[in-house]
Amino acid sequence: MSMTILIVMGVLMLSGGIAALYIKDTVSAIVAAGVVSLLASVIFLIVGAPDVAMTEAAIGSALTTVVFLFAWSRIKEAEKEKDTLESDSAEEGGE
Amino acid sequence: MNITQIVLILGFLLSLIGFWGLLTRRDLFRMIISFSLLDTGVHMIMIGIGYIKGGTAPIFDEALAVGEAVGKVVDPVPSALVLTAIVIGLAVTALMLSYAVRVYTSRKSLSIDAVKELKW
Amino acid sequence: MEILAIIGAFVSLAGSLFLLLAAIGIFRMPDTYNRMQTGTKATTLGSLLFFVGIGMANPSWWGKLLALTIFIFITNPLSSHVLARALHFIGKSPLLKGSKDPDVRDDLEAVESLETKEGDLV
Amino acid sequence: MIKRFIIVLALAAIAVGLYPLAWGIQDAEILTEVANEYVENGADDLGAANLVTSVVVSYRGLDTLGEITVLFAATAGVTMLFAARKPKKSGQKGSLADDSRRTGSELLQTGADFLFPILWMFGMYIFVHGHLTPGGGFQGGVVLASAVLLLLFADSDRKMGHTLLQIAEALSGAAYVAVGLLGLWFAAGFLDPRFLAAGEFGQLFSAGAIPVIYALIGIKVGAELTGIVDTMRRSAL
Amino acid sequence: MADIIFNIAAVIALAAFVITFYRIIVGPELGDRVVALDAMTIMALSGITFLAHLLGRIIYLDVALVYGLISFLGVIAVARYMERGL
Repeated sequence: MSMTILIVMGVLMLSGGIAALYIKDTVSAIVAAGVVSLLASVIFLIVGAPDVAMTEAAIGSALTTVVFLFAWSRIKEAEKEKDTLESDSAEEGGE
Repeated sequence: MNITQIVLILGFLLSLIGFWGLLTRRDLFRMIISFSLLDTGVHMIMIGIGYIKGGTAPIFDEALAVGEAVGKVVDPVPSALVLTAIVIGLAVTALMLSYAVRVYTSRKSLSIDAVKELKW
Repeated sequence: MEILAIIGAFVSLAGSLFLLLAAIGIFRMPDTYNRMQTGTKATTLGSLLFFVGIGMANPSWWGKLLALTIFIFITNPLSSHVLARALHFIGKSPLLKGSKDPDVRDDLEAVESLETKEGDLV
Repeated sequence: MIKRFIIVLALAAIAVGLYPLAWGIQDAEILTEVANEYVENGADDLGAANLVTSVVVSYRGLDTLGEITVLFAATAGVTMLFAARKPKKSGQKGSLADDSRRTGSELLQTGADFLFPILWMFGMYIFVHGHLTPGGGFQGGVVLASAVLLLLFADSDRKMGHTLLQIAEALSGAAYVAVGLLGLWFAAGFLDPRFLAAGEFGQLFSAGAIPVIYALIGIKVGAELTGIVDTMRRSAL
Repeated sequence: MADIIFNIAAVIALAAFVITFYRIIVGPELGDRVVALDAMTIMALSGITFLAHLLGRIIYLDVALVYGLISFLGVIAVARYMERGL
């Protein structure tokens, strides 16, 4: 039974990892990377490492997402500021 | 197929996905996401090495008495190493993200091609 | 004790069926609001039944399972509320554009003619 | 295109190199020598029920000290990178950060106020029970940081006192080293927790100084992660 | 007997997990993905409690406790980002 759960979680984890690289929207990619951490924490639990599973669940799945989102919204703010000030640097910003 | 083998293969494949993203993406944010995937893969390899056949968590309670632990519990040393590595991974990710934000404010672009000074 | 475990197993089975219903709802529902309501309510009930089943099979685990249930009952509605508010603010309409129901179509036209401002509904 | 080909080639080389590592392996039947020593004697030696805690706090305590140093360095780096530009005042031209952030709903604010003490208490529970159940300083610190984070989500104008965070971080770090030195003085070596009585196995007050050390680590990690997150939140570029 | 029914329940919950994961991959917008993430965390909590029952260790429930309290922060973070409040 635990072998079945392990294999299914692993396949989902790999497809989530590939999706995190190929989804166009960056925030969606961040969410997909969070799902990879969720599945990894279940795998850590199956192989008998509950401490690691707890850390991965708390840090990988929640706090990393939050840190990514803070940085991304700082970039969005900088982009908006650039637009409002109408600076001449017409390079493409961000994604 | 056994559990060690599956976990090791999963870790290797996830590391390869992370490497692939790190080498092919040009966007700094995608590179950081790939780095965190690579991180998770390496952690999984380290945990997989410490697994023992039929092993359970190395924590003593009603279900696991002190005297009969040998041969039943997994290796506690990789768990301890990965535990600290995950926390360091978060701090390093935050540091990389602040570099990315600084690059954006000075170059107005998130592409790695915008940073030309160190290119040769 | 064995009979309690069997009853618990059936309760868990019912819970997992609710989880499956939630998954099917998320898979098939047409827009984000519908997906959100099925994904939140059905999973809350399903996880509650699952925990009750596990607790019947292992009677000494009640304390932690109760705490877990309380946490889910606090956090799950909170997150879905914040999510629905965010969806409202980015301008998604809860009404379906291509709906066959005449009442829904009338409501949609009424809403579009009203042109509600963003801040009014807060 | 040639670049893409080289990358594929390099990854294939890595995969071929890793293949024999993964394929022929079987589940191990016995532990390695060091781990066997820990499992056999760890509980009697230190009195902690969680062997991972024993390894993190005592057997490999120096690793943990180095890890906390790395964490501190990363926090300092984040703070310096964001502080290189001063955050603009809210009335100033070009500042968007404070004005345009939408504050959280009433329900979220009430929920955050209600959940904050629960999360805080739960974080304390996690790192005080680090030697009995899974969890410990790192996880408890993360829970404390996320409790503060919830308040920051609910109200985007909330200001945080960084002085308090710095004091907590510095004091807990210094106390951690001081407890380590006490181990050097009264027991066998640096970070040896046995200078306090071992107590009864499985009780809260047992395992020598391990709960004390882990609580200090928890406070330090919580303060540092809160500092990172709040720096990234409030700095308007 | 009880174990067989528990295993059936676990397989059904696993199927629900896989179906929800479909929304993460192809969800047309960010909101759909976050909804799927929210549902997946609750299903993962059920899965973790089942694993604790299967492996017979009460201490694994602590993982579920931490996960249940922390995981909704990710959803709230994404929602607050969507309404530009972060």
